[in-house]
Amino acid sequence: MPFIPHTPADIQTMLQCIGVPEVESLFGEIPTDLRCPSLDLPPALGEMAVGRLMRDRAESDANGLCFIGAGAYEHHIPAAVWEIAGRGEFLTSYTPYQAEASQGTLRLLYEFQTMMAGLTAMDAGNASLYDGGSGLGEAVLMAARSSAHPGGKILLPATIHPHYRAVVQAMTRDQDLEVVEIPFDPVEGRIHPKTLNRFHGQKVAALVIPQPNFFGVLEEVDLLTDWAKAEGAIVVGLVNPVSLGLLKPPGLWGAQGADIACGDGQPLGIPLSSGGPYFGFLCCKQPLLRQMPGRIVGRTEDPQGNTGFILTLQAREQHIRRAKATSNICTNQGLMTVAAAIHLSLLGPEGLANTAAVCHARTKALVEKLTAIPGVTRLFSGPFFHEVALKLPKPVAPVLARLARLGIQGGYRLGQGYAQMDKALLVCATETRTEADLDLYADTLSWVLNVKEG
Amino acid sequence: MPFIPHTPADIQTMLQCIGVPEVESLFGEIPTDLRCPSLDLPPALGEMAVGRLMRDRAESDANGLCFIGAGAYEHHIPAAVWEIAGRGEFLTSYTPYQAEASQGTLRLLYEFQTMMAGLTAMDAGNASLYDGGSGLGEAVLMAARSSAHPGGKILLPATIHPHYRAVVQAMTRDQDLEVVEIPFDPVEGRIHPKTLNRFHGQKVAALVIPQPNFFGVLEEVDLLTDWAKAEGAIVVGLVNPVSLGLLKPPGLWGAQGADIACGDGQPLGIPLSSGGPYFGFLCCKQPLLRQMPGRIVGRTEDPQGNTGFILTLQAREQHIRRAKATSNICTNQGLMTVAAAIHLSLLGPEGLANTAAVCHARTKALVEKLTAIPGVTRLFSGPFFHEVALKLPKPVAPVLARLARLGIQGGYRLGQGYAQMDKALLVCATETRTEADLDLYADTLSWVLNVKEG
Amino acid sequence: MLETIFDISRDERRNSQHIPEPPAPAEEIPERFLRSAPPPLPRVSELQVVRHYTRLSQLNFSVDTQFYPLGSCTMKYNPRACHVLATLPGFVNRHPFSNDDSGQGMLRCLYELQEMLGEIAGMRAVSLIPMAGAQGEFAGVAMIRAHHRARGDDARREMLVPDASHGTNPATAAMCGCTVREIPTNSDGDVDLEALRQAVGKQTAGLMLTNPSTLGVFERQVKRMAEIVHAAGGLLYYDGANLNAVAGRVRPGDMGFDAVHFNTHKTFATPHGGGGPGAGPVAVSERLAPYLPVPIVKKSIDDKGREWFSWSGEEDLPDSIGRLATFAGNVGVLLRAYVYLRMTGAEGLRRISGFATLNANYLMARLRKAGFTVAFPGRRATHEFIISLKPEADACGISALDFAKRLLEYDFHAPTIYFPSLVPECLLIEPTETETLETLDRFVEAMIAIRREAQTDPQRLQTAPHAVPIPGGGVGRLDATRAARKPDLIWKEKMSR
Amino acid sequence: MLETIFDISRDERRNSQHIPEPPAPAEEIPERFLRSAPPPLPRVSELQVVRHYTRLSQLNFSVDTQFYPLGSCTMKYNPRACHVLATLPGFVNRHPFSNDDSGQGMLRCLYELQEMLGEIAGMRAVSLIPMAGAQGEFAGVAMIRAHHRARGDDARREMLVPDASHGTNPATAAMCGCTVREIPTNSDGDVDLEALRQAVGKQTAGLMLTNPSTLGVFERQVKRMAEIVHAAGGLLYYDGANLNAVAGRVRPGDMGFDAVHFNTHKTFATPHGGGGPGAGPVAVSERLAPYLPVPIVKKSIDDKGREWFSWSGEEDLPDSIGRLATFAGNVGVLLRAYVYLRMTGAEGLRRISGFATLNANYLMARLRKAGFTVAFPGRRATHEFIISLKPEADACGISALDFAKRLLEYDFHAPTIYFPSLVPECLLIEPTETETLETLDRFVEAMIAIRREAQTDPQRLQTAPHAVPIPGGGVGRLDATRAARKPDLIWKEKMSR
Ligand SMILES: Cc1ncc(COP(=O)(O)O)c(C=O)c1O
Ligand SMILES: Cc1ncc(COP(=O)(O)O)c(C=O)c1O
Repeated sequence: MPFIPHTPADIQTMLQCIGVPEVESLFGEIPTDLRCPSLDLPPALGEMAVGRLMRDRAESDANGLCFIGAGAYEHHIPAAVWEIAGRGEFLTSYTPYQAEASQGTLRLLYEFQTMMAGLTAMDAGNASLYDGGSGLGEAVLMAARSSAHPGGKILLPATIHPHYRAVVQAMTRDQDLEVVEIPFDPVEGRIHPKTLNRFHGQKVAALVIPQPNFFGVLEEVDLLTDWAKAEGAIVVGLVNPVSLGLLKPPGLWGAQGADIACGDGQPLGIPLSSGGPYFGFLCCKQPLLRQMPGRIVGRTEDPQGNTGFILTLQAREQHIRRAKATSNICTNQGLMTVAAAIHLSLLGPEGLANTAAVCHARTKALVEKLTAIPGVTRLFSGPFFHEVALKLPKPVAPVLARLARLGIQGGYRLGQGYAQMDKALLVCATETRTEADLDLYADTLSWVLNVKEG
Repeated sequence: MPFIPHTPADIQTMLQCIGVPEVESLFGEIPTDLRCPSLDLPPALGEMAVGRLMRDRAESDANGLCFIGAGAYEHHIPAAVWEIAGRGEFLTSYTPYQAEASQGTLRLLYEFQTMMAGLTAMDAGNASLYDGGSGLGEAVLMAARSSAHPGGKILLPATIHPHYRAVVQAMTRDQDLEVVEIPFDPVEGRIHPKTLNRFHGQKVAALVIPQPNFFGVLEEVDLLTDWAKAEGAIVVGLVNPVSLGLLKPPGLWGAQGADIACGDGQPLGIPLSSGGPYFGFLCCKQPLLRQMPGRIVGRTEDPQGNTGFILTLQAREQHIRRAKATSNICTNQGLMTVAAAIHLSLLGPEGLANTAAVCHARTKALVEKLTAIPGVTRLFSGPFFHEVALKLPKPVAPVLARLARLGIQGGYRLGQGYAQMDKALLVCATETRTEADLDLYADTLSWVLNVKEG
Repeated sequence: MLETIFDISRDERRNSQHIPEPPAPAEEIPERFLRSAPPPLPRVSELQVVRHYTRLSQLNFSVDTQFYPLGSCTMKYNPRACHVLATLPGFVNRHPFSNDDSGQGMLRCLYELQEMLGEIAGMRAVSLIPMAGAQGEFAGVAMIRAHHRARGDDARREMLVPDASHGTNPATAAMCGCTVREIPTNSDGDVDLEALRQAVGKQTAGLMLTNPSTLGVFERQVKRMAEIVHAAGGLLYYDGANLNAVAGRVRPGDMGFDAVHFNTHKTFATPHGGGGPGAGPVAVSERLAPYLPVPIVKKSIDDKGREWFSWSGEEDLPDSIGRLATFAGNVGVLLRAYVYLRMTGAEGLRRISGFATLNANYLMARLRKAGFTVAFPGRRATHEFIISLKPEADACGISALDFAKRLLEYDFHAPTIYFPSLVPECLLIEPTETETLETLDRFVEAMIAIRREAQTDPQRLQTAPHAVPIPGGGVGRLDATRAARKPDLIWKEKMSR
Repeated sequence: MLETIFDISRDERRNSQHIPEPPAPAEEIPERFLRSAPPPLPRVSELQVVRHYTRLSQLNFSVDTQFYPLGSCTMKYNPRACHVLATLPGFVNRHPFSNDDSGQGMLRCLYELQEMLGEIAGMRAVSLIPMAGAQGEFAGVAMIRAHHRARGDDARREMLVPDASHGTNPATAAMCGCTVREIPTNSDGDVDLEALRQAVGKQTAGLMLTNPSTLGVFERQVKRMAEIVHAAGGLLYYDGANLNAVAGRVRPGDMGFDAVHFNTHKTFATPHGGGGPGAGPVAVSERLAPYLPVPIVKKSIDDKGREWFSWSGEEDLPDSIGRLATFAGNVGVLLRAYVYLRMTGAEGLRRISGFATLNANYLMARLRKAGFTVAFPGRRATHEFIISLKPEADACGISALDFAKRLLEYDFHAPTIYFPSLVPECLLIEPTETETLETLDRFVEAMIAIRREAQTDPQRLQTAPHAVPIPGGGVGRLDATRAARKPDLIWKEKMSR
């Protein structure tokens, strides 16, 4: 029997000990009218047959040369990352409730928290949330709980990933929070600090600042942070962790720094995988610590003075605090943080900094090549990190379809998330794209744009 | 620096301690005229670039639907096999010289030896040789050393894999051994026991018996073994380990059984990999034990009576016995035996037996379908295991080339190894081939054979 | 003593094989956006990284190395095939926004998984999006609220949960803006029906129930409960965390539930990964279908008559509670569940719940015969059961915690302790179907031996573990109070010599 | 105590997910060919297999977990990229007899590897076939004999080897039908030139030499030796096992050698796999090129002007010594070496030998300063060096073996002991370039501590290790004599309860 080790003799021994004639008898307490006949599922296959099935299906999934970013990024992942993260002891253990039997996971999580807090210049970090979008949702709820203006407005710029904003909507809808969208400057592609002035004095609970924003543009984080702090609002920095190899960390924005930093950890060694599993990270300044959702690992000692690590501050969590917990999260994205910690250790400071710098340089080069095509222009003027919004001379959808057939995933169609942007394309080039890749894209796009319709 | 952890400060500390100004000084004893200027090698690439290069190359290597056997067989390999065999502690340890620090490898090898000895019905097994061909070479040398007729003839049937025979030739050439080829019966495709009569009383040192033979045909192993034992010869059984799920093991051939069993372990969980790494296995009856080449693991105890495992009978080996050793082998195919032990444990007795039976049934079905094509017939009449030689109405080479372009690796061209067999094709279907695969092959072959030359 | 990765960091150590050549300085990014110092990450060699994390891994207990009877967590064998086949290059390298053409293999798997989960749940429609059980609960309660809202009855904001419910249930209700009312359990381990009857009313949004419950028994009156709640206008949510006990035998839909989540990481054998990731797909009845979280995989027939799979979003489900994940949830985890279900089929699933139940009942019977106190002696165990160490605690002055810690020294992971909190000094024990009789017997022997120690040498338990015997990583019982009092959550020492 | 897989086997336990449905009985195979009982393999569940072998693995010391300074074995970090990229599906799924079209990627890598190895060796031609160093030696000596034979001088059957040579050298010579004469070493660790001069003659087939030698020093007179041997009509074979010391700096071809083997598993970082597999490609000078073992990858230009790679066999090399491997040798291992060399390049290779030498010399200097007896104090260490524990043995009654066993308890794998046998109570220590200064320092501290123990508590060493501290697997010093006296080589107990 697949995955069941019982021999007929074992079964007899066990039934005898229990004192029942057969396994079915063990279900006697279930009302008979509830018991269902056999289910209509596909027939069981051996591992060999399933293997063939899945290999065939995986082979039909080919990504091609990818210039899409939009919240998920193709990066070099050292081979060692998953070779180690995939070890059975990391893979098949659970949340480290028994600290003494889980020092591997716990010590790693402590290291992970340190790395993320270091990257974001925060005082503490948790052991992960589900993904960037839901992580932002948690950050917003956390900000609302901690704010000097309870029940105040949550300002959510339109320059945030449309799906992130949708998740925040879904997560806050039943909380009666007032989430307000901030429009962006159509020339620069980012929030004009003046836009905020209309909220002056209006009990702003929190301001979320994306850096870089969804268009790849760099927001004026210092000005925005200072404005929000002056209003008594909590500042949530939504950041791409790879960009932090190059960009100023949220903890240092403006005079006082942001209060919370969050984002999606996917760029740190996690494969694209059609969208998941990734992980959300969440860091904060000391005063907000006890409002943090999720697992947190702390350092402590045993009676002999040996250093050890343990889940701590559990009074925040659902299994202790139930309805009063900071979140309902229980299972998180543990294994992904194992990979991220290994990934960051392999890259080191220079690795992350150079990766970020090369991403920027590649994107710059890509944009130069693409905007050399007649009719292709940059949509926004603001400085960028590794994504740029372009305006094409034609609607984007058919262009992308044609590019895909030629083996190129050409970018994200901004019309999906923004009205009146049907000719806008968001492109990205990370360190994985070579000069030859960029040329191929530019040549192919140029050809596609010149092909007669039909 | 790739893979070198030294910091500039470390280097200074170390040089100071040694008392030299620079690393180059450490090479001062090398005569200057021997030192070479820089080598002409391709420039160093980062892991990301090499990764892309290798992925591109691997993608250009596609095997298609495979009906080739001829010494290497596609079998189901449970996913757990390489997930566990690839663990760093197995992968990056060395030959277990320090037994107490290598109980993992040692205990596994003891289990492996037991499994192989059990499969072949022998008394002992070693911890692997390089591959099937060189393993047969070692077995022949071992037989020659142990024989009652030192310097006698080694009978090597022509029904043995041509490459195996070539390896035996290469390994024995400088030993002044008389290796004699035994022809096969052109009707049955195997050794006719009568063929041996001409060697009667001629000091036969050893007879090698392949089962199944290279044509997939089953030799009359009982008769052959009895004949050889009567001549005072050592009998070497050359076997496919998967076939032993179904077939009589060499240790039980004839009245007394073979003395040595050897073969290629590739079918036991090792991927095809264009020919290697595989592993050779070698088992023998008790009296020949001290003539065995290679590592052997034994069970022993520590002072507290704990069971432990250790390399033993090392007096046979090159590092102790030098020129008088049973072989020069040092590094063997260790990791492959790790995989094989795991593979055999996952399959168990029924798994191996059924796999062998299904291989046979699939091949039988394949042959029925192919011989239904006009002009395609079986070449030999002997009973077979999971390979069959066919005669095509056309030369095989262009047919195979055409099949390959259609995604089918159609078999082994027997003309490569045997004269006058240009229209003979050796086909194989293992348990991995579905009914649909067989039909596809039959349909495609039929089409190819009917296409006009050109 | 193993160090942290920061202890072994050294200035100027680097892995150049992973460091791209720096480009010309990024001049066009104005200074004010840039960080002034490199990020504080460790500087270690690749060998150091591999060795450090390999050794760390060895400090963990895990299913692959130990019996791990952690109640409510279903720590069963996670077939390697699921892992390997879900991480084939074609699957892991695909961008979430790549066009659907490039994802037909993955989408087909997910579509079929939706269908299979619907069948297993006895429900009408499925969304795979939630990324863990708790998010599945969120989706469920949010759908229940959306349903009431759509009916113009938004005052229904009280969620009922049994007092033994898992913490995520009340926490979820709160996140959905509900107040929580706990319903007591009777001495048999069933919900007190009378109390339920009295609790329902116009304010009732619904009831969240795990069945079998976290007490390790099957809630026999579940249909009566459904009637009571439905009659009062509320809906019923099924927390599927314990589905391994009944999968293929009883369907939440048939029990009267309106929504259910699966914990694929429990029932369908995704490895737990030291905390995750899992997945928490939700299945719902007809009336909640319009509210499912998006996106959902839909099937259509293309112009060549072939099946075609694509994500369908807000356009197709305008009443959806919206998005809970940035992209499509934990696709990789869902593929693992798909592979697992293809290997078990319906009969295999039934067998799984059968043997999970057999193992639990056998272990319970043996422990009871050995004199341990079973929490609900009149009841069958489901896939798990509870024993109370209250008598041992009273007699010897030891606690369930002490017992658990001592079990680690016997090379067993401890069962869940102190949950559910109704039963004093409890162990919630879930052996799962993949463990052998021999392992269960060894566990019983250890339990008996520890109880004997409790009588003769209670201190041995109270100070356990002394050091889990793993090289370089052994720690004795860690001081949790100290950890919480002065939280030390990140490494602050200087990071190089 | 962990058991063997046979201890945990139980009748009728099976993993049906790996057992194909049995077909109709194989009637047409006559009874006499069939086995009468199923093969005696363990019957265990997949979880049991995974758990058993995972825990077994944890009982190993390995490069990934410990410092492993095993002299002559080059236990350095094996980059995971080499492993992962050499096992991509396109590579591992290809049948050796698939047509060349389907192997252009692999063949191109191997062709380029041939070119690179030729350049590193300073030789004319390369065959990748030998599957380990010892088989490379066999190829080399067989080619030397083929060369003499072709010249009609088949009487040359004496092979010279230094007395410090590795055991595979004389063993190989014997397998090639040669007698072996050992040449003594002088007190500096160089070969005694005078003795060599006297040894050569008409019977001399050649000389096998490792340089740097197994004594951890560079043979300074290698060119003189080559002259002597060549003048006598013999050829020179270079055992490349120690190439990590000089790669990219000195080339065997330039030293006067006619043939050389590489140990890819040493110099080019293939993991050693608990004993293998490795690969032992050979490179030769012009005059031995005709004899190389087949097949060899050749490049041609196809009709479309593209490079085309294919295996070339006996047809192209009629004088070849023939085949040493069934197919094409350890292709997967060779791909690992290829990846490694593409990551290092020429400069990286030079750096590797530089830092391997730096680490060895540093360790030697520190141990010498700490009072240990270095075998060749007047010489530079190469990538390894020897210390003799003779003084400690004489003073305290401990042996090199005792020292080695005690090192295990300090969490270090022991260096090679008692080889080369010239130096009494020796340790041959090879730290490799991938280890940090901190690790070397910790090793020195351990050595000093153990010597102190030898003085104060020699029994502590003599009985070490007491139990290598790994859960369930700790064994004390194992009785090797008992193992050899009554060999227990396979499990004979009944395999089920
Ligand atoms: C009964 C019960 N409900 C809900 C959950 C929450 O599921 P998850 O951890 O996947 O969020 C758990 C998890 O332990 C559980 O045991
Ligand atoms: C000096 C020397 N020569 C030859 C060999 C044999 O190489 P292999 O083990 O690859 O057969 C070794 C291996 O340890 C060695 O150290």
